[in-house]
Amino acid sequence: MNERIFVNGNEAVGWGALAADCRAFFGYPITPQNEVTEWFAREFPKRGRIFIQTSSETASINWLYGGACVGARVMTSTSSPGWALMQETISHMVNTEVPCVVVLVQRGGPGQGTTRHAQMDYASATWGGGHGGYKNIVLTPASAQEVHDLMQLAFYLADKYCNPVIVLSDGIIGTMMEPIALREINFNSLPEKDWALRGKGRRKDGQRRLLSSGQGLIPTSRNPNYLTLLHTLHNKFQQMAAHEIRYEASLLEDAELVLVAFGYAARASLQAMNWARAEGIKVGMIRPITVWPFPSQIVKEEAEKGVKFLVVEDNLGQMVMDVKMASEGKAAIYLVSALDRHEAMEGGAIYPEKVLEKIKELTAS
Amino acid sequence: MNERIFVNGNEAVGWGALAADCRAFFGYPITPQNEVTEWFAREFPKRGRIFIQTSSETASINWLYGGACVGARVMTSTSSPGWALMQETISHMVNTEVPCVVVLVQRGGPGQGTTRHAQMDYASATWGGGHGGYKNIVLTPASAQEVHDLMQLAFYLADKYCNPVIVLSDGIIGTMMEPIALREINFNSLPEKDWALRGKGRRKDGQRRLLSSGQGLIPTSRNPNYLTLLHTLHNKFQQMAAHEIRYEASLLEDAELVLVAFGYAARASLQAMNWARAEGIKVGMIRPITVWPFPSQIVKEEAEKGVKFLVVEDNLGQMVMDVKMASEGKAAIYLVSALDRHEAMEGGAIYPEKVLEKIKELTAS
Amino acid sequence: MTAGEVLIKEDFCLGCGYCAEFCPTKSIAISPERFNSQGHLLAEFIHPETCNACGICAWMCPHFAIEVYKVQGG
Amino acid sequence: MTAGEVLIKEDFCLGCGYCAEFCPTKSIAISPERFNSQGHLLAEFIHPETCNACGICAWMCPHFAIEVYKVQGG
Amino acid sequence: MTERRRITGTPKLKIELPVPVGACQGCQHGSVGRIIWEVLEELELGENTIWIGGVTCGTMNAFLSDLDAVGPVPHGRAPDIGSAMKRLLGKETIIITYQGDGDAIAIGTESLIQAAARAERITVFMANNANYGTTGGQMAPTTLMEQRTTTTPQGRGMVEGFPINTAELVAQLRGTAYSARGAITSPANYQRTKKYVKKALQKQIDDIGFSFVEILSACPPNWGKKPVDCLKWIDDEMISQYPLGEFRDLESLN
Amino acid sequence: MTERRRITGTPKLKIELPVPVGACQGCQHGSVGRIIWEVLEELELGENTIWIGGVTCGTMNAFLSDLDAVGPVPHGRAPDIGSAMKRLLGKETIIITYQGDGDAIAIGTESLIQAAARAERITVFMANNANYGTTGGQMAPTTLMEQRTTTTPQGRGMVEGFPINTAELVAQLRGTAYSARGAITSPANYQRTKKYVKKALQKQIDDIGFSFVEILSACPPNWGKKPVDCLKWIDDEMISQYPLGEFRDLESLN
Amino acid sequence: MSSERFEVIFAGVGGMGALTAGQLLAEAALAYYPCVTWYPNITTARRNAPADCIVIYSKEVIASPLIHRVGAAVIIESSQLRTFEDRVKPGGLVIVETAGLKDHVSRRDITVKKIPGLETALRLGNSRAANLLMLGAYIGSTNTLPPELIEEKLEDRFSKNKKVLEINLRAFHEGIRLGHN
Amino acid sequence: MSSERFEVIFAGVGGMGALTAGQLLAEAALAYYPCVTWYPNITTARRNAPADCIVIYSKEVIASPLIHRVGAAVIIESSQLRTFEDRVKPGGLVIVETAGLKDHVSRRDITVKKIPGLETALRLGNSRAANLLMLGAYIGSTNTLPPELIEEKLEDRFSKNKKVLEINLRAFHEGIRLGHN
Ligand SMILES: Cc1ncc(C[n+]2csc(CCOP(=O)(O)OP(=O)(O)O)c2C)c(N)n1
Ligand SMILES: Cc1ncc(C[n+]2csc(CCOP(=O)(O)OP(=O)(O)O)c2C)c(N)n1
Ligand code: SF4
Ligand code: SF4
Ligand code: SF4
Ligand code: SF4
Ligand code: SF4
Ligand code: SF4
Ligand SMILES: [Mg+2]
Ligand SMILES: [Mg+2]
Repeated sequence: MNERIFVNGNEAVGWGALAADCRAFFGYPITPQNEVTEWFAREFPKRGRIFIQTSSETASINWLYGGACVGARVMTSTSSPGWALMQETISHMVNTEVPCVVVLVQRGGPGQGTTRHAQMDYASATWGGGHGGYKNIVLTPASAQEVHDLMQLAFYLADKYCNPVIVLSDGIIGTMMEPIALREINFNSLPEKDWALRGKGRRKDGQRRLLSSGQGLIPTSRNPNYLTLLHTLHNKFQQMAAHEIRYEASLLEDAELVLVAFGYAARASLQAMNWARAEGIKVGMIRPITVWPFPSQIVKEEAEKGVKFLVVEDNLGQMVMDVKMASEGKAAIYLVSALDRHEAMEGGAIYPEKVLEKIKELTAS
Repeated sequence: MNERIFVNGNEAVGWGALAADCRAFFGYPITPQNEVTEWFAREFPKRGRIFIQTSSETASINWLYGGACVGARVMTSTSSPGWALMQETISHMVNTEVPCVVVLVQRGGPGQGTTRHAQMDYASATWGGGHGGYKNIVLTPASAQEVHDLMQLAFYLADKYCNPVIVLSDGIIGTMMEPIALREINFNSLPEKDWALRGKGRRKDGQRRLLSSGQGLIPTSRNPNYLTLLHTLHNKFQQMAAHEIRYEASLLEDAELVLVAFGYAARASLQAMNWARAEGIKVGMIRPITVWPFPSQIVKEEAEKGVKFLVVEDNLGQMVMDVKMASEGKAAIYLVSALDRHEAMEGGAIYPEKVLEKIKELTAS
Repeated sequence: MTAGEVLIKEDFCLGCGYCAEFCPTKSIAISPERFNSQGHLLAEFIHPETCNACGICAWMCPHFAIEVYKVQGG
Repeated sequence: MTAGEVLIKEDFCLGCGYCAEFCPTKSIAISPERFNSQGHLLAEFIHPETCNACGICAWMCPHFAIEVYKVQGG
Repeated sequence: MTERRRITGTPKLKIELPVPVGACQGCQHGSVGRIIWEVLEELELGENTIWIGGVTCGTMNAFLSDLDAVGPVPHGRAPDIGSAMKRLLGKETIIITYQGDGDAIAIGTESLIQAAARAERITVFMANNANYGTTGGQMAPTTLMEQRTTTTPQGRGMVEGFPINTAELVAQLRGTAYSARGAITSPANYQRTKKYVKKALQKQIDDIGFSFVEILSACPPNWGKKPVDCLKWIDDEMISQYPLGEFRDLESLN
Repeated sequence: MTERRRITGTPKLKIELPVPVGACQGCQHGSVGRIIWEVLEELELGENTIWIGGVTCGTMNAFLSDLDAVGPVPHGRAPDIGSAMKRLLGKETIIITYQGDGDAIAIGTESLIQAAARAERITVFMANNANYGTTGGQMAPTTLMEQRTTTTPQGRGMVEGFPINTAELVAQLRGTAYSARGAITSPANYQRTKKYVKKALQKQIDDIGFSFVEILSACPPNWGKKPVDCLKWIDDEMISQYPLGEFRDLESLN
Repeated sequence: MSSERFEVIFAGVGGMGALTAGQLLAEAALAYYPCVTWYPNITTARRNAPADCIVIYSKEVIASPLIHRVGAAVIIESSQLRTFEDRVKPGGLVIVETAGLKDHVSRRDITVKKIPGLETALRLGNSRAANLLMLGAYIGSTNTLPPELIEEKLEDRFSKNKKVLEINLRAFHEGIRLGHN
Repeated sequence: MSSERFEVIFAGVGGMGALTAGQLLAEAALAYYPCVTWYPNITTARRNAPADCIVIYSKEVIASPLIHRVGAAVIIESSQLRTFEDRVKPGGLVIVETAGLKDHVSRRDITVKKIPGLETALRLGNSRAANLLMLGAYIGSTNTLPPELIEEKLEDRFSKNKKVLEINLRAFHEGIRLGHN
C-alpha cells in the first residue's frame, strides 16, 4: 500500500500504528490529542483490534503495562497533564523490561495550562520524569508523514530494547493536516517474546515466566538481583545511546549560525532558515529526531567549528540544556522560547517570522 | 529551645516542620519514609495540628494543593514511586503559584525498585518530572541536623516564591540516627498571603479571590493571560536561580581532584576525602545544598583552574549532567555510580572505601 | 393591575428555546429572524400582556439572559 | 488399621500454633523447648496414634510446613 | 404610580464579565451553577464559601462565582482539595466542589469515594451530561448503554461495560450524610433539584457528614440534539437509568 | 504391607525455593495463597492462568506460583493490568489479581471500581488484614474504628472516617457477577472461603462478569497479637464489621 | 493559477465555519498542488471562542504550516478583522464579512473586499452557509483554484444532506460572483 | 575508653534484635561522645530478612555513618558470620553467636570470640534477650563505654515491663562477663 491521504498529525498516529501491527490502544480523552483516541475508537474495532477508553491516564499506562506483559504491541496517547500521571508506571515498565509506545501530544503547561500546543515536556520525556533514573528513546516528528513513519520505528525500537518509547508530538503537529503516503516500513526481524506471559500451557517449554520488578527480584526472575538489574538497564541504555541517534542536518557546510529545533518549532525554524538563506545569510539547522539519545556529536562538531547556536523551542528553555552539554562551552548559544510567542493567549506560538528576526539579530554586523 | 535529641533523618523532618510552624501533614505510607508519616501521626494531633493519612500519593499532593490554597503551611513526604504520582499536581501548583513542601526520601528505582536508599530521583526532582517545564527549589540535606534546618528553609522559600520546594533526602539520610539540636531559625518576614482563599467574608477588602490555572485564565485571576503567566513564572525562576544557590565547598584551594556529591553520597565522599587528605592526596569537595538552582559558578571556576571532577551519586549518572553543563568542557569528569555499589542486593550502597579507591585511581601517577 | 416584565439581554441569549418551551403563558418565543451578534436567533418577549412574572423563563435560562420584574399599579 | 502421619518441615515452621489450635485430635502441639534455626519454637507431631489424617493442620498452616499422609495396613 | 419589583434573574453571586463567556447553546452547566448560586444566596453563604472547580466546561462557574474559588484543579481531584481546605479552615467555611461526571467518577473515583468514606464535611456537585463535554463528547462512565459518543461510534456496549450510578454508589459509603440526584428538565424539577442542593449544603452546615448531589445536565452539541430535545431525552432516556430522588439522608452518622 | 497416601500438604502450584521466603509468624497471606492454588489446581487452571501480584506482603505468592506471573505491579493498579491481559488473550486465559486491602481499596479504588463497572472478566482477590502490613502497620481503609495502628496511635476515629466494606461496595456495580467475603479462622471457614474462591473463578471461566473475593487475613506483628489470638480477633471483632458471605452471585448480568 | 504558492487565513468565531471553509479549500487544492497544509487555531471552539485556520498550497515543500503573515485573509466574523488585518502581507487581500462590521482597515497597502456573507446566505436559505459564501468570494477574487474542485469536495462532504449541499453550493457560487467584482 | 572513635556492626536476622542492640549502644554513647551515628541496614525486616546496623561513636565529627570496614562486628545470628567477617578491619574484633554456627573465620588478623548467646539467654528466661547478651559481650570485650550508661537506657526503654527489663539486664551482665574472658 502506498496510498496518499490528507490527515492531521493525530490521525497519522493511527495509520502508523496500524502499519506497525499495533494490537491495542488504551487511552483517555485529552485535548489536543482527541483525534488520536477517536481514530482508534473508529478504526480499530472494525479491524479486530482493541480500543479501550480507560478511566484515567494512570489507568491507561497500567493497561499498557498489562498489554506489554502478554507480548502485544500496545500504545496510548495523551497530552501533558495525562503524561505526568503516567510517570510511575513508565518507570515500572523500564524496570520490568517490557515495551510500549506512548504518544505525547504536548500542550501548554505547567499545570492545567492550555489545551493547545507547546514543547514543555521535553525535560520529563527526555531525562525521565518518573523516579529511578530510567531512560527511554524519544522520537520527535515534525510532520504528519514523519508521525506515521516514526510510529513504526517506535514500535520496532520498543520491542528491540524491551523498553517504552515516547513519540513526542505537539498540538500543532497533531492538529495540522498534510498529505501523507501510507507505507509499511521494514525493519530487521526481532526475536520471539519468549518472556511474555500467556499462561504456561501456551509455551513450548511448559515453564512459567515471572516478570518481577523491585525488591521482589528473586533467582527465577529475569534479573535475579538489584545490581544485575541496574547493570542490565545501564548496558541497554548505552546500546540505545550508541545506536539510535537520529537527526536531520541542513546546510551546515558554510553555516555561521546553526538552528536547533524539533517538532513544530523545527518547521518554523526551517521556514526562517529558507528565508534567511534567500537573503544570503549563512544559517544551517540541526533537527534532532531523537532527543534522547540526543545528537550530541554533531552539535559538538559544529561547536568546534565556531558557529553560534540558536535553539528554538516553545518552552522556557529545555533542549538548550542538551545543546549546552553537547557544545561543551565552545559555542555561544541563544534561545527563542515560549516568551517569544506572538500572542498572549493560549493560541500563541513561535512563528517563523520571529525566528528570522532573531537570525538577523545574531548575524548582523 | 535548643534541645539536643537523637533522631533519624526522617524524624528530623518532623521537628523541622514543627519549628517552621507547619500546620498540616498529608501523606501516604511508603518505605523508607514511614517514620516521617508516623512522627506526624504521633506528634501533630496532640499539638492541635493536622495529620491526615490520604488514600494515595496522588491524593496527598492534591490535599497539599487544597491546603496551600487556603494559605497554610502544609507538607507531605513520600518516596520515589509516590513521588512519580505527584508530578501532575506539582506542576499545577507552580502554575497556580501556591507554596508547599514535599519531602522525597529516595529509594531504589526504577519502578517498584527497592525499599532502600538511592539517589535516582535527582532528574525528576531537579529538572521537573511533571509536564510544563516548571522549576522548583530542591534542597539536599546530608545529615539529620541539616534535614531539620533545611525543612525550615524549605517552608520559608516556598512562601517567599509561592512555589513548591522539594527536600530531597534518601533512605540512608532518612533512617540513620544522629544527635541534632532543635532550633528555630529566623528568616526575613514575608508579606501576608493576601491571595489565599478563606471565604471572602474573612478578608478586609471583602473581595473574592480566584486562583486559576490554565486555559481558564481570565482577567480577574492573578495572571490574566497565558503569556503573562509564563513571564511571571520565568521571572520568578530567574530570581530563584540568582538568589537561592547554596553549597558547601571544602578544601578547594589546592585540590587537584574535586568531589561533587549530595545527600548520603556526600557523607561517603567526605569520609573518603578525609582519608585521602590524611594520605596527602589533594582532594576537595563541592557539596551542592541546592541542586536546583545548581551551584554552577563554583563548578565552573574550579573547572577553569584545571581540576578533575569526581561525581559521586547513587544512580546511573544524573547530577553529572549538571556538572558537565557547568564545567563547559573545561574539566575531565568521572563518576562513581550505583554500579559501584558493594553489594548486589537492595541494601547495597556506595561506601567511602569505594570513593577512596576511585580517588586514588584518579590521582595516581 | 399587575403585569410581568421580562428583560432579555440579547448579548447573552443563545436562542436555546428553554424559556419559550416552559413559559406557562407563552409570553416568550424564539424569533424567526432576529439574530444576535453571534448568529443565534433570539428569544423575544412577545406577550407582555399575558406574562405573570412567574420567573420560570429565568430559572430555565442557562445563559443568564433573563431578568423578570413584576410591575404593579399604573 | 489406618493412621495419620504428619510431616513437619522444620525449616518452614514458624511456630504460629494454628495447627495445634485446630487439630481436632490434639495430635500436634508447639514444643516447649525445640527451636528452629530462626529461634522459633517448633510444632511437633506428638500423638501419631490419635491422628486421623484429616488434613486440617496442613490447611491451617500458613507457612507450608506440613504434609499429611494416611497410612493403611501394616 | 407603578412599582417595579425584581422577581428573579441573574443570581447576585454570579459575576458578569464585560464580554459573555462562551458556552454552547443550551448547555445546562449555567443552570446547575444558577441553582447553587441561588441556594448559597438563600443560605447566606456567600461570605464563607470556597468553590472548587474541576476540569469541565462548568469550570466557568468557578470563575464567575463571586466567592473565593479555585479551578480548574487537577482532573478528578477536587474532593481531595476540598477536604484539605475544610480541615484547615474548620466548620465555619463551606466547601463545595463542582465537577463533571467524567471528572468525578472516572479519574476521580478514588477521590470521591474516599471523601465519602471519611465523612468529609464537604459538598460535591456533579453535573452529569453522560459524556466528556470539554474534550469533545467522548464516552463517560455515565454514558448510557447504546449511546453513541465519539469514542463509542457504534454505541456503548458490553466492550465498555455498564454506566455507574454515582449518587447510589456514594450513598453506600458510611460517611455519606446525603446523596441525591436531580434534573432541570422542567420548572418542577428545577425546584426539586434546588431543594436537594439546599439539603446537601445544610448537612455540611450542620456538620453531619459528606453530601453529594448529581444533576443531569444537557450537552446539546455532543448529544447532537437541539437544546429542547435534549431535555426530552433526559426525561425519556436518562432518568430511567438515573432516577431522580434522594438515596441517603441522615440526621447523624451513628 | 502398609500403604502411604498423601492427604494434603503444599499445593502443587506452589514453588518451593531453596531457602524458605521470609514471612512473619502466623501471617495468613500464605493461607490465602494456599486456597487459591488449591482451587486453581482443582479447576485445572494451572496452564492458562496469569497471576498479578499487587504490592503487599502477599506479592510473594506471585513469585511462588508455578504460573505465569507478574509483580509487584504499580500500587493499586492490578485490575487495570489484568483487564488488558484479558482483552488481549481472550476467554481461554484466566486472570487473577492478588491484592492487599490497602492496595485494592485505597490507591486502587478507581482501578477496582471501574473494572467491576466494566464487567471485566477477571477475578480480584483481596487479602484484608485491616492495615498496611508491608510498610509497617499503618491505617488502611479497612482498619476498624478504634483500632490502633502506627498512623492512628489513639485508634481510628472520626478524623479518619469509616472503614470501607469492599465486598459489599463491589457488589453494587452492575458489572459484578460475584462478590463474597471469607476468612480462615477455622477449618470450616477455610472450606467456605475455598468455595467462594471457586465460585469466583467459575464466573470468570463462564465469562459472566467481574468477580471478587475478600479474605480476612491475620497480620500478627502489626496487630500486636500472638497468631492464635489474631484468629480470635478476626472472629470477635473483624467479622462484625466485615460479615462473611456472598453479596452478589449472578448467572448473567442482564 | 500560475503562481507557486498561496497562503490564506480563514477567521471566525465558534463552531467550525472558518475551519471547514479552510479544510475544503485545502482538500480541493490537493488535486493541483503537491504540497498543502491546513493549520487550525482553535481555542475552545465548542464554547464560542474565536477559531481560525491557515491554508497553504504550493508547488514546493512547505517548510512551516504556521506563518504569521499570509497573502490573504478571509474574515468570516467581522469582529475578527482587527486581529487579522495585520497578518496580511503588503499587497495582500482581505475579504471581510459586512454584518456587524465596526472596524476599519487602516492599512493602505492591502486590498479589502467587504462581502455581505451572512445576509446573502440567509437570503439563500441558511445563515450557516456564510462560510462557503466567503470561500467562494476568496476563489472568485484570487482564481487560485478551479471552483469545480471545491464543489467536488462539497459534494463529498454533504452527500447525505442534499438540501444543505444545495444551499452551500448556491452560497459558494454567489460568493464567487461577489468575489469577481 | 581513651580512644577517639569506635565503630561496630551488629548483624542479625529479622525482628529488631540487632538494631535494638545497636540503638541502645548509640544512645548510651551519646553521654560520652559528642558524635554518634546509628545506621540501620534493613531489607524487609518484618519478614525475617537479614538486618544489621553500624554504630559509630567518636570525639570527632563523623564524616560517614556508613563505612564498609569497621573495628568490630557482633554477629547475633550465626548465619551472618560469612557476610560480615570481611567487614572487620585488621586487628578488629568479631563476636559471634555459637548457636547454629557452621562457618569458620578464616582470617588470622582479627580476634574472634564465640558466645553462646541464645543458649544462655534461654537459660536466663528468654531467648529474646540474646541480643542484649551479645551487646554485653561487646562492652565486656571492648570497655568502650561504662555499662551503667547502657543499663540506664535499658531501664528507660523497658520501664513498662519490669520482667523483661530484669531478664534483659541479667543477659546484659552475663554478656559482659562472657566478654571479659
Ligand atoms: C489529567 C487530565 N486528563 C485529561 C484532561 C482533559 N479533560 C478536561 S475536562 C475532561 C473531562 C470532562 O468531562 P466531564 O468531567 O464529564 O465534564 P463536562 O465537560 O462533560 O462537563 C477531560 C478528560 C485533563 N484536563 N487532565
Ligand atoms: C505508589 C506507591 N505508594 C506506596 C507504596 C508502598 N507500599 C507498598 S505495599 C503498600 C500497601 C500494603 O498494604 P496492603 O495492600 O494492605 O497489603 P499488606 O501488606 O497489608 O498485605 C504500600 C503503601 C508503593 N509501593 N507504591
Ligand atoms: S432560555 Fe435564555 S438563552 Fe435560551 S432562548 Fe431563552 S433567553 Fe435565550
Ligand atoms: S415570567 Fe413566567 S410568564 Fe412571564 S415570560 Fe417568564 S415564564 Fe413566561
Ligand atoms: S501451623 Fe505451620 S508454621 Fe504454624 S506452628 Fe503449625 S506447622 Fe508451624
Ligand atoms: S491430620 Fe488432622 S488429626 Fe492429624 S495432626 Fe493434622 S489436624 Fe490433627
Ligand atoms: S460541550 Fe457540552 S458541557 Fe461543554 S459547554 Fe458545550 S454543551 Fe456544555
Ligand atoms: S507484616 Fe503482616 S501482612 Fe506482612 S508478612 Fe508480616 S504478618 Fe504478613
Ligand atoms: Mg460530562
Ligand atoms: Mg493490608
